[in-house]
Amino acid sequence: MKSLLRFARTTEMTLLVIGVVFFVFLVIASHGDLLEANSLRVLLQFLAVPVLIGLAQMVVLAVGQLNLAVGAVGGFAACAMGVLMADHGVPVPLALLIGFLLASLAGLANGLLVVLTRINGFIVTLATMTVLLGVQYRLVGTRTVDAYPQGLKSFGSYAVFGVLPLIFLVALAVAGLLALMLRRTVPGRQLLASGGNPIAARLSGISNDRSVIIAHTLSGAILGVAAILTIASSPGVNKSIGGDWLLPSFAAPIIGGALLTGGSAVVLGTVLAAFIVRFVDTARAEFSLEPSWVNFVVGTVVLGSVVLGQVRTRRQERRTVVKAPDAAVAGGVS
Amino acid sequence: MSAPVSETATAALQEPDAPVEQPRGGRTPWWANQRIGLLILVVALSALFGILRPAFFNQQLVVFPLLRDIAMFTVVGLAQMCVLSIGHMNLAVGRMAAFSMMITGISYDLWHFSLYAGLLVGLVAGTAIGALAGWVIARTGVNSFVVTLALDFLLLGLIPLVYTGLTDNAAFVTKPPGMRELRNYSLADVCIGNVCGSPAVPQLAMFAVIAMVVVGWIYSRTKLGRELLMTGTSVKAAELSGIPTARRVITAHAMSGCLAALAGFMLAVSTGSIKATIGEEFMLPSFLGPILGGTLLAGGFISVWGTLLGTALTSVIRKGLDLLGVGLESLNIYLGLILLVALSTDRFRTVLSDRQGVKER
Amino acid sequence: MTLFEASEVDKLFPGVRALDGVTLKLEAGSVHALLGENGAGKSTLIKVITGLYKPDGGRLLLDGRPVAFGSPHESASAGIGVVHQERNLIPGFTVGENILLQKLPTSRGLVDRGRIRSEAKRWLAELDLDLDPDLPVTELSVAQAQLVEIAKALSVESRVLLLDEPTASITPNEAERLFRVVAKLKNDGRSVLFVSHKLEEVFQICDTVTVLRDGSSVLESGALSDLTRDQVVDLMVGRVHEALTLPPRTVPDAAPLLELSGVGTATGHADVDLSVRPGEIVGLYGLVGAGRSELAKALLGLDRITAGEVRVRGEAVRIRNVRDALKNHKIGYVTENRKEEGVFLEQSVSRNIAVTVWDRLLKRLGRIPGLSYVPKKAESALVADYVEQLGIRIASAEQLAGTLSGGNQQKVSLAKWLAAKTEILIIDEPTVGIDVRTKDAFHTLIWDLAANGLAILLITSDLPEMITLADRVVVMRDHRVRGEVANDHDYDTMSQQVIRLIHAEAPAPA
Amino acid sequence: ATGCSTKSSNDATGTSGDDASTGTSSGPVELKDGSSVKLALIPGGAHPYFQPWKTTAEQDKTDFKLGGVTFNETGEWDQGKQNNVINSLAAQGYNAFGIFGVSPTDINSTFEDLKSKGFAVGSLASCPAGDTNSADFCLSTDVEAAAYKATKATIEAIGGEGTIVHLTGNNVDSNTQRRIAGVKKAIAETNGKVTELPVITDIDKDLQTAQKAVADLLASKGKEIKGIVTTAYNPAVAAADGVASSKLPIKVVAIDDDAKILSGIKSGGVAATVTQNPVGQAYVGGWLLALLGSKQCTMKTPGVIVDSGSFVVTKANVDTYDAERKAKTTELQKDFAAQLSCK
Ligand SMILES: Nc1ncnc2c1ncn2[C@@H]1O[C@H](COP(=O)(O)OP(=O)(O)OP(=O)(O)O)[C@@H](O)[C@H]1O
Ligand SMILES: Nc1ncnc2c1ncn2[C@@H]1O[C@H](COP(=O)(O)OP(=O)(O)OP(=O)(O)O)[C@@H](O)[C@H]1O
Ligand SMILES: [Mg+2]
Ligand SMILES: [Mg+2]
Repeated sequence: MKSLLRFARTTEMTLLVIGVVFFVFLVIASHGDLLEANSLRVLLQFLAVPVLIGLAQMVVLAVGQLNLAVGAVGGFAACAMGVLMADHGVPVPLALLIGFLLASLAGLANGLLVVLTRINGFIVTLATMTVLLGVQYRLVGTRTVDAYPQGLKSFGSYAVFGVLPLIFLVALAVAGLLALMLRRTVPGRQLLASGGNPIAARLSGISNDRSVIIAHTLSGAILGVAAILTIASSPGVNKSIGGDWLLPSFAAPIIGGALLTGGSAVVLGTVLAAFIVRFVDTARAEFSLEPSWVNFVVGTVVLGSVVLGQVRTRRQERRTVVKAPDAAVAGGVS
Repeated sequence: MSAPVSETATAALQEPDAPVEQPRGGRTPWWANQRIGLLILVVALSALFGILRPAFFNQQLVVFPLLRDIAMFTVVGLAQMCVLSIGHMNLAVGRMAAFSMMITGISYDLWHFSLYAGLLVGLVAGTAIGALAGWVIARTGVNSFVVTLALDFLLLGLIPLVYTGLTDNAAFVTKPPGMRELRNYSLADVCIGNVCGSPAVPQLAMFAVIAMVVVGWIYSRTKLGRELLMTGTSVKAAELSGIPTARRVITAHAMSGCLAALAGFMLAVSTGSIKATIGEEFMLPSFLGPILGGTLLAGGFISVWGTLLGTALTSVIRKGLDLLGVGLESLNIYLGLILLVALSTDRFRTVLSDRQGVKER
Repeated sequence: MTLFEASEVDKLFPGVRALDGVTLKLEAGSVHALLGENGAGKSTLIKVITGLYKPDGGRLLLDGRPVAFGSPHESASAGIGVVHQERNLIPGFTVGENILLQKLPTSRGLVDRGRIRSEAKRWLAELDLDLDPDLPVTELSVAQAQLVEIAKALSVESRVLLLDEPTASITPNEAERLFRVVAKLKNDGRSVLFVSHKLEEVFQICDTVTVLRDGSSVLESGALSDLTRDQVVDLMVGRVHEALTLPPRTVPDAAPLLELSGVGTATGHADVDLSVRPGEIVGLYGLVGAGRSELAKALLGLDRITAGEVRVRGEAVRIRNVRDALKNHKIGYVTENRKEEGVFLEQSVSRNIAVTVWDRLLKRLGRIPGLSYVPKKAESALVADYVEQLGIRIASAEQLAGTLSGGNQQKVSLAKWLAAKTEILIIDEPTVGIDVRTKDAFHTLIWDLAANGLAILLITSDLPEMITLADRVVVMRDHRVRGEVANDHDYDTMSQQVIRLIHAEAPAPA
Repeated sequence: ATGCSTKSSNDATGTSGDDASTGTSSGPVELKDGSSVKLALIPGGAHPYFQPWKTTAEQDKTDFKLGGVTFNETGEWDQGKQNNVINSLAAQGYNAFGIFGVSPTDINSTFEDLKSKGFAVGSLASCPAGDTNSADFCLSTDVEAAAYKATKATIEAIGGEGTIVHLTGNNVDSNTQRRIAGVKKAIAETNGKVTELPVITDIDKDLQTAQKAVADLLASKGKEIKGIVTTAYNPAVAAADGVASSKLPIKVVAIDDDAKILSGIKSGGVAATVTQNPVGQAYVGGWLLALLGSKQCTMKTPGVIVDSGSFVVTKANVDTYDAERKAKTTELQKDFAAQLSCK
């Protein structure tokens, strides 16, 4: 009962309410068309990748880092898989595995660079982003690679009961695993502890460096999955893949309640936020809105939901005593 | 001055043998200073590129546009630096530039303003939109990241509506007198008697110099600048020290908007027209310059020189790669790698200086 | 039997020799005190022992065998538990998880919540603490948080327990509970290291003592029963420390500068009556959490005043914020939380002191209105003046405040309000975590400020300090004033009166 | 005085009064010495459309014996970066520039800069916005005409009646505005038989955005729509794929002849595509720039604008359209010869 009450006051609850209201509104506006199997399928189909990139960013935000290379890692991995299959005839499972590993490696490299060089994560991921964009272009140039086996594409477009796209289920599964890991496993808890209060974590025998590396690697791995889903569901891959991932990757977790300072695991919030952003797309098509208006609406929704959330946390903060030390203090022990 | 503390208390407080607490920083050797490190990097890379491609020192075709670029991106960096100083971010720098240039464009196109009157109108618009962002942040307490991101989307929606409504080509092409000259003139066109300046230095760079001097002066000499930095270090402590932190948040964002507008103007002048896509490329460079230059993301410490040098470093690398004829297949790979290596050496110097028993700020 | 020994330990920080050949021996079944002034190196020694810092010289021996801990994790595994001076709970986690963070119980790869709950309950019970292990730590009071940390240190089943100023922010009652646990550990044959600036406590619970001065041990494992309080203080200070004598001071009979009548706040204060006259020190006493700091903050406009009236110099006022309080009413507030609210750790000492007076220093530039700057010379002159007056020991005014010891930071925090030339000063817990000598200096200073005509509202949980300084003591409990006692500066009668007031009535319903 | 040597110098119709003679309409002007010319072809950024330029540049070099050629796409769709690239190339001795300006409203300033330094400049594949062209010439697809043709093809494919929708790129680009106008014009000519849903812009940034927009469009309006006309690359790929997988009877008309789209035409997934003439632009442009850069010729009317042609390709002519395009290229060269005044 107590925990139920606590949930009622969370960002997730606000988002859930906003999402449901929005959806009902869209259903009414489309005279029920939106409930048709095909419309629902399309709605969910394009949620898979946004959910994953939001999660990929959320993991690094959880340790107080950020990852500017989300799009570059995903795009690079997708193109690598495409080229392996189309140009080198590598069997599908092997190519996907290699792509996934490449993305995870890229994440690992980010983490290692941050830890070893102590350069700001912002700069490190900016640099790796630049490098990977270059590699992506070198791999595919300006063409669209699509000569890979049909089987993969049918996996990408298959929908259970014609409604639930397989790739969406995969994304949900990843979200579930991530939530489980962050809530119930030791490395997951340690990762959040490092993000929540690095000094305290260190004093409790947790290696913050390890947490940072794990978070970046996880981020890369999730992007690897995103790349697989992308290549499976796209008409092909080209250098534009991943080009538009950066802002949505931040928007979903932050709307979902993640703190930029670290320590928050908001898997559900991120997923819900991705839903809401997706509803905006649907509304755009439904009302033939100009993109300008859509941007306008997105801006307003973001601001609105977060202002609401802020009012709530402020109310809670009155009772707050233990807080994450600010960055100034964080410099103290090293 | 009447001392609030009497002699006796002072005597009690001053323990003659109490140890003096040494600063952790100690004395930093000159070579461990981040700014000097950057300067060395910039000079060394320039020399390297100059040796590989003598054309690197071509005054009109290479140095002139390079300096024009550095000038513009320095202003962009300063725009971000102002909000970084209070520990905030402005994700809408580019869009603020676009918004203020839109107003400037309207002033040229519809009201036939002169070049500088239009600039002034743009600066005012930029200041206003920045202040608006600051006001929302101060009032709601919502993270600056989110507010400016939302504002970015809002402007991204608004600006094209205005452009498509008011113009045929989605750009204001009216050029007030003086604009073309501003774009092309260098110090060679400024003469005192028979002595003229260098043709390598664009006149447009004066805006960056003015911005650096003003911003530098504000942060180093004025109460406002100090209060901004104090707010950046700790909002709570600042509020409890009588600093009007809400107003300072608004000021910082207003300054950011104003500088973004200036950068937008410089871009418009150097490319030729005022269009909706102005500032689209501003976001990453706006962070890169200040952060490379030592400005803290967390707030409380800035460096105007550092911003210039950080910007110069990236521009020089890019220019050098251009001249080496590196194709798009390799350009970004080299760009990223050089940046990483350059910064790692910077880091290496810091560690080395730490070894010698000192620690850099 | 010596359980743990640190011998000839050195630790260098860039520019500072924090430990210089320190030796410390911890015996099984005894409580050992580690004393020293601020910055003497106590916390550093503890961090070296627990593997947070790598020593630059010397050896650590556990059970006579040399050990080297690469991380806090290793020292914990070896049976060394620690409560650090800084707070170290993870904000998003529950009480239970925080307690067991160092070795989360798992079953089949997943964190076992049931066991967390039951084990955490066990450790909390050791401290007689009835807390729900599922409560997020963000909902704890400062004192509760401190106790949770102690439970956390106990949870590693340590044979050696290091406590770095564990009593700085808990009530005497809670401290007693802690001491009972310490006694029990001692009887179990474990070894406890106790760091505190409160010598009364040290003499109450400790058996032996090591005193550090400027990073070296000036007394190693002396028996406390052989020492007097004054001897210990002299050792810490390095010369004969004179007992504090304050010159007589009379409160002029003037109208109150600050008056509260029937004040209620949004946080729950009700019917607060209070007045402070110029030249008077009014003490506001209460246990931690009584709502004194919150009252001060409400006074400064940081919280809503919902009832009653605040009068400054006889006029009813509504103070909007600290700036308003400073500029229009000349009220200053020295906060209790100096690290987060009092000083700007990452800014220079100079800016920390001058922050309240830039307005006054401004010089016009040219004729344009609003164009003015802070002249560097005037600023440094002013700073130098206060650095000298308060005896702030620094290498240069450009040094970052964060690099100063607690005592010096507190002086900096006070200096800015003195510089601002305030007439009413609210001073909140001025000497928490501050060593004896500096504490005495502070007492002289506060006394002296009142003698010079300042109206001072002194909030402190340190009863001896209150009795030393205050002219009147107002006692607060549960956000209400429970009574007022005129101070006769006699500890025994005063403490009885005050304690009686605190326990006089049943606490008001929440 | 030197005469102008042309392939068919016996044809005297083109002789003008002054001491220079022009080329003739019957054949191209022969370049005397290309070795002093270093030609740079500069697209706006990486895009499949420009890929033929790369090979054609080499062709230019051998055919006209140029001193050097380069193809540089590092401008990355940013006018500032493109200007930098141009300047760097100029510093390295390139003296003839064929440029696709990133920003049509800005590119005249760039052209003016280059002209003032004495370089030969051609605006290729896109003309500056507005009425003036400060380059020596502009050789480009008339985007409005191409969009118009594409729409015509769409209308024809859907049988002259029904609702169509137009998918395109960056809304605040003057070329996009011209394309939108071209589509509107073709629809207006049907007198209401064909109607248009609101145009969908800004979906050319990346493939996934385009794909999502198409899927949403088909989900919400799929039953109303009979035809889709696309005037940008990623939307074209996405529309072809989206329609094919949704199995709706919608006709898609694409743009350009990237391998992906041609295979769509062959398989029937794409009803038609409007191809442009990148080879012609690079070849004829290179030839002209060589003539101008070697100071052999000047333009009679500087800033002349010439349409490089656009071609509707359907399943019927998918194997033969290239010949038509080559013919156009030859014709272009002849047309230009008449516009030159040569030494
Ligand atoms: N991380 C660090 N880097 C540099 N110097 C440090 C560091 N930590 C502590 N010091 C310095 O080492 C000395 C000892 O500090 P320490 O914190 O051990 O003192 P302490 O005895 O615990 O004082 P207090 O009673 O105030 O807690 C001080 O001069 C301090 O400034
Ligand atoms: N009944 C309570 N339960 C939980 N927390 C409380 C309770 N009463 C007070 N607190 C918290 O304890 C903290 C201390 O309150 P406050 O600072 O006003 O008290 P104080 O009398 O000044 O004590 P001190 O300054 O010694 O900590 C506050 O943050 C408040 O939220
Ligand atoms: Mg200590
Ligand atoms: Mg208090």
